[in-house]
Amino acid sequence: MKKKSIFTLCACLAVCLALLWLLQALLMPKYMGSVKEGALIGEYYDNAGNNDVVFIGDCEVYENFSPITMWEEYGITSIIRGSPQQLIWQSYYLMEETFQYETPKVMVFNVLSMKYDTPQSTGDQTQREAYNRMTLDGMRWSGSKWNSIQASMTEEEKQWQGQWSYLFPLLRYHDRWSQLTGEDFQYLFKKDQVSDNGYLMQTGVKPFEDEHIQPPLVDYTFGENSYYYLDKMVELCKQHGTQLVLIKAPSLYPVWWDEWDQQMVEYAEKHGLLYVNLLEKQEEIGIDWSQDTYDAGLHLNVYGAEKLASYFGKILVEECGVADHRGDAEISTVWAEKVKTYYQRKEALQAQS
Amino acid sequence: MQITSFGFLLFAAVLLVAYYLIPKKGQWILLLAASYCFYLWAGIEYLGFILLTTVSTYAATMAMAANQEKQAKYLAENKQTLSREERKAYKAKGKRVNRVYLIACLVLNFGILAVCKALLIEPFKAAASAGTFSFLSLGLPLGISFYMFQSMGYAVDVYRQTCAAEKNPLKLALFVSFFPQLIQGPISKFGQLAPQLYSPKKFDGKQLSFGLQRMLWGYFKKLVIADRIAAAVITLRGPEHTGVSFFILTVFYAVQIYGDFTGGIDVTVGLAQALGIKLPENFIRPYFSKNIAEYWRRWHISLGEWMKDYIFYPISVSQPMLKLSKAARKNLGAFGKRLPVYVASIATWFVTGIWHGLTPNFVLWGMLNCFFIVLSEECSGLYEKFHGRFHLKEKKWYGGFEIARMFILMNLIRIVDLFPNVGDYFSRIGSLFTKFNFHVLWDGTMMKLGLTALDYIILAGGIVLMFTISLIQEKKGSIRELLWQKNPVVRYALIFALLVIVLLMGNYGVGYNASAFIYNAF
Amino acid sequence: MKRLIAFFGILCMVVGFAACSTPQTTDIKGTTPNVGNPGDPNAYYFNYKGTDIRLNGDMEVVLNALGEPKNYTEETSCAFEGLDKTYTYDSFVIQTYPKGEKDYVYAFWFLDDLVKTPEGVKIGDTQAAVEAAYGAEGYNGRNAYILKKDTYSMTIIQNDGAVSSIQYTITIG
Amino acid sequence: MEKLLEILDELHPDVDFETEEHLIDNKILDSFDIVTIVAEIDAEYDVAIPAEELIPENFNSAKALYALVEKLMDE
Repeated sequence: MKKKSIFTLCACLAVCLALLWLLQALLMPKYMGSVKEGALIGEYYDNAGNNDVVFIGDCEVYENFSPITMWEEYGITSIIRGSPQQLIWQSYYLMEETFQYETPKVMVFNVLSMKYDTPQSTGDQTQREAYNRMTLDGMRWSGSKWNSIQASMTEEEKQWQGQWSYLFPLLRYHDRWSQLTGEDFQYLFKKDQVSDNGYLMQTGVKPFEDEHIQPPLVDYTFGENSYYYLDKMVELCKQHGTQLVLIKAPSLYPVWWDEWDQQMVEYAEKHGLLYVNLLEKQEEIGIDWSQDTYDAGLHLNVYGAEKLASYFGKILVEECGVADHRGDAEISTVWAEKVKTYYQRKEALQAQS
Repeated sequence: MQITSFGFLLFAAVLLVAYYLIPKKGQWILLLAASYCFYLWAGIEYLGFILLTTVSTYAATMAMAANQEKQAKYLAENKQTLSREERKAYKAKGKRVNRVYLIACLVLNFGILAVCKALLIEPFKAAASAGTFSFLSLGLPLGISFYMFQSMGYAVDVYRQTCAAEKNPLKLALFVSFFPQLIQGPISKFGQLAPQLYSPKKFDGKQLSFGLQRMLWGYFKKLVIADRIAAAVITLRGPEHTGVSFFILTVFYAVQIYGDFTGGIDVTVGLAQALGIKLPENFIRPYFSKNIAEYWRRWHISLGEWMKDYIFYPISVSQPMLKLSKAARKNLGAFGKRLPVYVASIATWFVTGIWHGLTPNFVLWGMLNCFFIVLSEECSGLYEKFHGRFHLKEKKWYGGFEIARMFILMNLIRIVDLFPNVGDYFSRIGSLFTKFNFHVLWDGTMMKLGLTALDYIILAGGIVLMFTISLIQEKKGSIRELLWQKNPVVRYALIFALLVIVLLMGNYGVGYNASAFIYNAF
Repeated sequence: MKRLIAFFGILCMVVGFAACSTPQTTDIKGTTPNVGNPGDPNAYYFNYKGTDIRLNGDMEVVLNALGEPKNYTEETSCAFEGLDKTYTYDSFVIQTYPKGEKDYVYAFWFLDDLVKTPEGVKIGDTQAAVEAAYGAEGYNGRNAYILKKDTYSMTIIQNDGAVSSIQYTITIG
Repeated sequence: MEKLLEILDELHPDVDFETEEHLIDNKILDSFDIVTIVAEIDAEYDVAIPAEELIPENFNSAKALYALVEKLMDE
């Protein structure tokens, strides 16, 4: 009798846990429709391993560089680990996690996020929390993820002991039941790839017309916390024998102040790093701001991203000695598939716009 | 650490597992350690407060006990030689000494409490206005009102020799700090709680299950109902909401405070039950009360009992009161007989009022309650005649009418909590009789209070569920016992359903109120 | 009746005592949303040709009064709907944030000395002029005065002893 | 004992105090009644019942109450 009741209890418990898991999967946002950026981090794992170059950073990497083009032109195997408003500690922990999956020759980090020193310095907390979610929810479980959560939480999240809601996202998305759409059921078990090796393609064109301006700052010195994580990146890459390359993508906004640039130049010099301010290379890249941007100069569209990839690929080959893998049959087969998807996507998007 | 936090649940879960795994002799030690962990979690700066109460209570009770023992021994040894008068005088002398100990202890502790409350009026008000105001999480340090009252009750009991002094300081420390009830009570009596705390507990699946079920139900009331309706309560406190809107506020606040307070107590009592400890009930479906005295026997019972035992009775049977009674009876007739009772009532309600907060509105709240209790007592004769004349007591609808009348009256008294400025309260009450803006019910005002149509649906469903459960409890007794008779699969399914409701419809977590939030776009 | 009067007497005494011994309470503070309230009359502002330009003010009103700006740009943040808009006039720049159907002023800053703060400070003024208008409290000890009121802040930056920038913004958070 | 019953009857004429043994548990006597009884006993027997004796066990029946009074008179 006793045995039977314990068995019933365990069976019921198992069923309940399974149902809760299913509920959680259903309630989590799928990021398949209008806000595809949220799906980027999670897509890395299907394409991890064997990448010679890994880009890490915010929208200035995942909207601006096309890995497919670098493959086509130079045989470079590369992937982007980008997410919207990725902050520097998040970038660091993504980098740390990447080394669990592969050891690239080159790590490329976009330095715009140096401007944000704390989770509170990035503006609206609600928005901040949504960005945190997009960067963190997609990560698989690891010490890096946990540390990244601890470093990223806003005051409000801390107040709610938000770490538990990263562990069990149901606790975060519990109230989405009233907003579920067909998408949530459609992608319950299997999601589509929204990116091409981390690159989120845009095909629209919105020319740059007026200069974006921002008011001058009181203090241009990057924060201590930012430098702390940049130092850690340098250290981490050194440990793994990976070359760290710092870049500033050629996005015209947010403003990249000269004072900031100077600090990065000095930092790179001091640590023997390659730092490329691509804003200064616009002409060489050949960016046509009337054609190559989809949002008036903030980000490049696919035409700009291909140009930039073509330019930056050359730097990777010439200055970092990244190898050409087009002769490797196995790798070529994998990438041929990626190339195919890429052009299908491009066509489909072009047809839409 | 709030009882609704994930940390609290984790803490409770770890404790429960450890509690039944370790040797039973060590269980109370574990409880003590857990209680202090819990307390330290709230902030190490408050540790001094609870230690001071524990140490002073221990010192005073041990001193009194030693004195009592000495006395008893002396009396036993000299039984033959002492006359009755001598014995009486000796006892009285001993009592005087003990009284000094007791008063020193009381003054010290209540002094600290008073100072804390006075100092913390500002933050308390800020918390109240931010809506994070849980009826009894008044003032800091954590739970000070509760553990102080519990400890002082114990000290008085030792003085009165109604319970033996606890000789083990660690055991006393557990009694003072026992964590589930540290936050919001109930305030237990030593004789009732302490033996349970120290006794070894065998694992009992039924008790554990019942305890967890009760916690879940508590979370339902707190998270789904109280925390959801809170938004509207905050809005409705605004000066523009008068007349019918104010009446709605009183009803909403009744729902909020019921969910918040009884829900919190359910979590507390449930967790204690899971630990094999039976705490006293603090609420017995108070909104079903038919008169105010009954209401106060069913609402926040442990505080009422405390006030009765340690304020009301001592005052009303004290020598000056009895003298007053004799004098009053001569001059005032039958009323004179009751005069001491009324004086004691006023004192008791005054203390109850300031216990809730050192602002005039809480004093007013106490006095209003007192006034209506006395009024109904004075008019009880009239009522009985009236009832008898029309045979109202036998009519079913009349019971319903009495309950509704009581509900509305208590709502109007209780709402003074929300108006630190007493003038605001009276002007709102006044507006009930001058402003008949029933149109707020349908002109869209209700949708601007911070609740959506969906919120109203969930609230309505939740309230119906609470009401039904209460009705079943009132008529048929424990729901959990009824469920226990059922097929376990049915039972588990129902519990799981409640769990899912709490998880999905609970108002908790980040970004809950961010209507402009990105996820709304999916 | 006599009883009730007696009771009332005692009651009044107790309440009266309580009312004297407890401090007067102030009014309740409401919850503050992230960016303050659109149309907040207490927000920082400046006046240009008879038009008040105010943090959290309705941009439509400003546009109607001042006409089209010299420059106009839109800025999206990654992954978020809604645009921040920047309007550049000859002597100042206004930035807005969207809320509902409307745009509200989120920040503005001066470009030359043709506009003044309501307290009369303009670009090029000396430190003494700034301190005369705002006092020394907001001075960061190096190059700027930062004044705050609720969610609003005003920043005056100096370069070589003269005011080089005057900015007003809503502090989000 | 008779005087005591008189006192009680005056309070609640409808209750049979000679047989009822659960005056408190059945909520027949409330705290107001108890205090009134204490005052009456004080007037009648000149016995002051101290606060610590105001417990259900002493007030559940007239018998128990009388025993209490006798005990206190004895002291």
